[in-house]
Amino acid sequence: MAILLNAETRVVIQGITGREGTFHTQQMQALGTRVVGGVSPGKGGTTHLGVPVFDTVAQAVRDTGAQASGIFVPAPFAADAIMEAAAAGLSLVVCITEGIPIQDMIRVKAFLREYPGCRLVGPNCPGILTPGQAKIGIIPQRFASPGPVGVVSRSGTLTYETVAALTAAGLGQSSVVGIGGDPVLGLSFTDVIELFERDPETSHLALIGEIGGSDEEQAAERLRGSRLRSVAFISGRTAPEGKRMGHAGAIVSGNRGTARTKEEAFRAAGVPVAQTTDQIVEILARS
Amino acid sequence: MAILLNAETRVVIQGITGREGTFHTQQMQALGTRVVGGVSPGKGGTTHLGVPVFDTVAQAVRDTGAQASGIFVPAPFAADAIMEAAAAGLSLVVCITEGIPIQDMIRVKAFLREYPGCRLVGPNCPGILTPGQAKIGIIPQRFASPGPVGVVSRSGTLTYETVAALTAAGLGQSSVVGIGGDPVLGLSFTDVIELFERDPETSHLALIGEIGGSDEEQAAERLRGSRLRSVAFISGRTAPEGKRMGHAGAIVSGNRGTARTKEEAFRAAGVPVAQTTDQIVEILARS
Amino acid sequence: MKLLEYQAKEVLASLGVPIPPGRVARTPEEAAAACADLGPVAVKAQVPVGGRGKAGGVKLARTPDEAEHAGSEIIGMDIKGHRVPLVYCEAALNIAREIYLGITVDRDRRANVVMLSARGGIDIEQVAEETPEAIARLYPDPWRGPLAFELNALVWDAQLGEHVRALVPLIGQLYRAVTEYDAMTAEINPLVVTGEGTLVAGDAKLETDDNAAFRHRDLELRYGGVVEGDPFEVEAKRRNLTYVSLDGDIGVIGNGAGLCMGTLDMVERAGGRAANFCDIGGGARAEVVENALAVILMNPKVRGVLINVFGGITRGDEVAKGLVKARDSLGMELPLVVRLSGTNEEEGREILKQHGITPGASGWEAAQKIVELTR
Amino acid sequence: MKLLEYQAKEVLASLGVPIPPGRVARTPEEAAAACADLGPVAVKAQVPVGGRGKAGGVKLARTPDEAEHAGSEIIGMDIKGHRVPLVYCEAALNIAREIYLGITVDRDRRANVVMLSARGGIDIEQVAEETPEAIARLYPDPWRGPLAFELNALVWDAQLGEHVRALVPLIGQLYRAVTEYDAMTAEINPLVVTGEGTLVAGDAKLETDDNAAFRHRDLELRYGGVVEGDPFEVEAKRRNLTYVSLDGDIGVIGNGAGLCMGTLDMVERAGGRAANFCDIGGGARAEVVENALAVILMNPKVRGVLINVFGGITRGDEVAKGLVKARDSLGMELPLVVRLSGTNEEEGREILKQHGITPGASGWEAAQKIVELTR
Repeated sequence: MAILLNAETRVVIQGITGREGTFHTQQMQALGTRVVGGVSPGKGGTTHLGVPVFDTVAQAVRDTGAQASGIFVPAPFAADAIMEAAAAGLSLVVCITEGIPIQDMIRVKAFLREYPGCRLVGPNCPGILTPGQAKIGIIPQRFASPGPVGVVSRSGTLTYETVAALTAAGLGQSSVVGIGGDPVLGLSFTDVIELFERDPETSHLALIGEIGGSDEEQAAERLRGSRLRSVAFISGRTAPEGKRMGHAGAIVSGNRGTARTKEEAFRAAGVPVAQTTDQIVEILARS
Repeated sequence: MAILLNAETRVVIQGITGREGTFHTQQMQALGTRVVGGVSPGKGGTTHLGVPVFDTVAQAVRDTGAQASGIFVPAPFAADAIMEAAAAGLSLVVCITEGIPIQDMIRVKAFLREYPGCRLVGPNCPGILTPGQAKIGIIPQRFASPGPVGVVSRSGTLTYETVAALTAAGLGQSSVVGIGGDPVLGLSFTDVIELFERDPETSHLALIGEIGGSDEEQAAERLRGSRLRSVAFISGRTAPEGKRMGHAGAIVSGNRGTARTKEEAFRAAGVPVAQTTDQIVEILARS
Repeated sequence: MKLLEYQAKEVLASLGVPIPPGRVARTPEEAAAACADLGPVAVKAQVPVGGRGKAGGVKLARTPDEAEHAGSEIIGMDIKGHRVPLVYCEAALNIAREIYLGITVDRDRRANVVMLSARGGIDIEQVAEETPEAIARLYPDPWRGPLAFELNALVWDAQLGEHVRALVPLIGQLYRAVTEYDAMTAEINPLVVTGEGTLVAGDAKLETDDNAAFRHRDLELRYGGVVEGDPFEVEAKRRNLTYVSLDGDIGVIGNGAGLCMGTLDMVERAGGRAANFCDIGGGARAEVVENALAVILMNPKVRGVLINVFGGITRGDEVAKGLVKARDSLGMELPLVVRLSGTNEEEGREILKQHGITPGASGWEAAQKIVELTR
Repeated sequence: MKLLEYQAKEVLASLGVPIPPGRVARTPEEAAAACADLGPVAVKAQVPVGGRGKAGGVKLARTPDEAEHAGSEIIGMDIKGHRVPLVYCEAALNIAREIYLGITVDRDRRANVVMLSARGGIDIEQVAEETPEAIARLYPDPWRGPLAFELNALVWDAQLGEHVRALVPLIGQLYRAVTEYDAMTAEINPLVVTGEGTLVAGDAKLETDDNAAFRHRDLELRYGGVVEGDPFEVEAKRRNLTYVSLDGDIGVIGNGAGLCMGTLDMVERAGGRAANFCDIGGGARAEVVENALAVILMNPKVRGVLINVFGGITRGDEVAKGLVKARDSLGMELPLVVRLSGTNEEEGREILKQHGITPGASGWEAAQKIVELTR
């Protein structure tokens, strides 16, 4: 088992005919992901990468029974694409797109309250990977292997690195979830922990956070007393105040959102804190 | 018993210090309505008609435990007043104000979906009267008497006339509900019938409709097989197409919303149709 | 307020909707001049009712002479009771296809509905009856307005995907007429696809909400005086009365819209025909009654007046005194029947009798009396 | 984009927010002229950081001479690393009371928050810590915007009911800065109640969302060039790099924001200090690496460079070739340590070694090496 996504999940790709959409759909298909269609307005009725293309998500859902979508459309249109996916009845929407205006995402979050059955991952995230089964997004599958470690992260490359290190150490992953680097997100750390907590095949958890916001602090609280053997890693310890460190969400404001307070929160909740990705593996291997 | 309103209901009046608000609050108090406060921004902290005045509905609810409100504010501010009442947690909002723009009311209806515990009566209505107990609105109490007939109506004066005729014939009323003459309304005929249906003290129903829309047709369908001994009356039989007959909602468009189709719908559902208010009483007295 | 075609197009153009070049002409000469400037034009009667085409209110003119001739024929003609005050001369279009686009209030849903159909150019009611599946509908959330994906889906649903890039922004612009001008109906029919593949509004309808007039004083200032309405309704509006002209000969006054409509119905059942609907509201104050009577008596067809008042909070004796005063100050000599019920009804009826006004105990009795007196 | 005070005030004024008369001065003479026109003025340094008052960047001037003097002192001064390019001369206010009004994004709630406090004129963070109950908050639905009753309640909650008529529309105007300009922060502090009882913006802060810049090209055109930012950041932006200047001497390049931040952290743990944050994204293409290296080498403080790349979909040997090419084309001679992991990492490291670049198997090892080489 895994969380959110498995080999049976019927996936549609929004923006399938674009360069990024095409490349990563091929990667998803290579892993065995059940991509049942794509959406690209104006290209309805054609076939791309062996799957039918539709003009709207609603049509794709009607004709393919899609349950989940991956979004690869440009930032100015991505918020609309998320809402279209939710309104079409999808239960999982993974938005890879980076650079969506924050006000757009605030509106999307309010919109999604009307669709409680819809889970959004991202935006500005690498997506979800369930090793050996399926992925939606851009996480490279070659470093992953099936196993008991749930991985949840605000970062992309740092996640790939961690997954590779886990695999090298013989620690496979149940699911890898990149929640994204934006300040206004779909699933939070806490939401994903909730899912891992209920997944019988996940026994360990690697949480990769960074500066900005207080989602890590809330996650720490949620992990207090959890059955999951967990480790946390926070990047951005040396980031100066008021500077956006790449991710739109990675910013320390005043003395809020610092790596120090986040690390302290985890320690206070009984969750060990790693200083490097190698240490993540060491700590999990010991626990 | 009665529907919506009884002697225990704690009522706050929005616009209590205005001319209309003052006059009708006195009338409500004279009947015994439990008016616990008023709202009039800028007059918070004062007393009017023996009750405390507040700047906001939320303050009034907090300090008085109000459950219901009557709205007597001018049309440009009335939609906001309804939303304020709903957001403050009131379960019954009676809006007397006439002339609210239809787009305002469409927005209000969408807003109210977030407050399923809040029932709106009106706008552009005479309100609710539970004889011998309480009223919110402007229905004259002197013609009413307690009894088993539920009255629901889109009209004001026609309702007073019917209530007076019922009382004169010895037929008292359980509750009298004026749902209002606007095209976009709070409670519909069907909603109010639902409440009367569940009220053990209501055995008869007088429904006073008029041209425009299809709420009467839906009400007829709802009354098919109902335990309530009912009669319907529809005004506007001779109204020409495309002309607004006083009420914003009283308009026949093409061949939709005519008195004829409404009367036929009631007859088809087994509900007798009266041609005058006197006939309403005759039919109920026989049934 | 029902805007004329050229007014609706001015408003829609200000929101970005593409319209053909056109010009208003109040005289045949102006129509000729417009044609000289614009080339071949459609000369269109400007009246606030549909069906002007069938009534001969639209003519094509290729030359200024033809335009002048068309103008002289159309200006001043009567279309369904409306004298044509002016024509709109609009550059003739190269029509490849006609689309229907309209937004109105769906009462049952308590929402706005956007309707789009590839079957444009004909009455949408007819399309709705004959081929309901040919109309795609969208009910936008009123706070959010129509979202991009919803508009896209609407266009694809209407089988108009090939025009999606032009249609989506255009629908958004028409929707702004609803939010920015409180339109009850905003319609472009036909929405023309030209031979060049562009979209342009062939005709336009805009009816705004009178209840929202306080937000749109500019509209009334700009366009309020052009339509020549029923003179009694115009006068009634000036006096702040709720009045509708009808075509019978019995003047009717009631307090409350429902009671007043019911009174009209009873007049008809009694064999008469009402000259008007006139609701004087709950209070029935003397000056309002006087205003109502004054407007009704302006109509030379009126042969008698029926007043139906149910006194709720107002006392019947006061209402009666007001009625007598109003009648006397207007020097009214036509038959007057008053049904007065409710609070202090006996006292009220006594006063009426003393002043020679026929009282009725019920509306039905009063209706029969006035019909008898005016036969 | 952080707007300067005068820019923020121009934007807010266009939305209806009342601001005092004021004028920008780029020279002391212009400051004198402004004072001659406006009377007594506050001469205020225009820098995109707070705390200019304490730094001596605000001076009152009663006469043109005083204004000229103030201008000459303030223009060109350094405030927290920002050279003051110009001053804003603003008519001095008759201050009766100072209110705080601000709108920003509440990350935890994923919503905008409107904050209003009778304790204006001081830093809101300080108020939040000392007297949190003195700040009234509203979280408007982003589709509806703040409703009238919500704004009323906010004002009464903040104990500012006496100003409710002026405050409610003003908050609505400030909120429009959020919806119309994608403001992440829109703040008026102090919002001044004058001796005459009117409201006017004493200071204003506006920071817009860079992700939404595509919707606001006009703002960037009008105000983009005024602030003299860090030269390396300006150059990096020109080259489309995600770059932040820091104050150490080791240049850092990473692929991915998290990895890059983690690399900075490791450099510090190894005893060094990074000169910058530079995220070249997932692909690590040769031209992007070259751009990044070029900007980093512009900084004379840089004594060595650490590159930390985890090859995901990109192959390590290709990354290595790109790195070598970039270094050579720039003629870089400073120590360069590269940590290369992921796909084809062995092949990649071999290539680096062949070209004299120190490879590191882990980020931590690489960080220690570069610190050692630059000590």
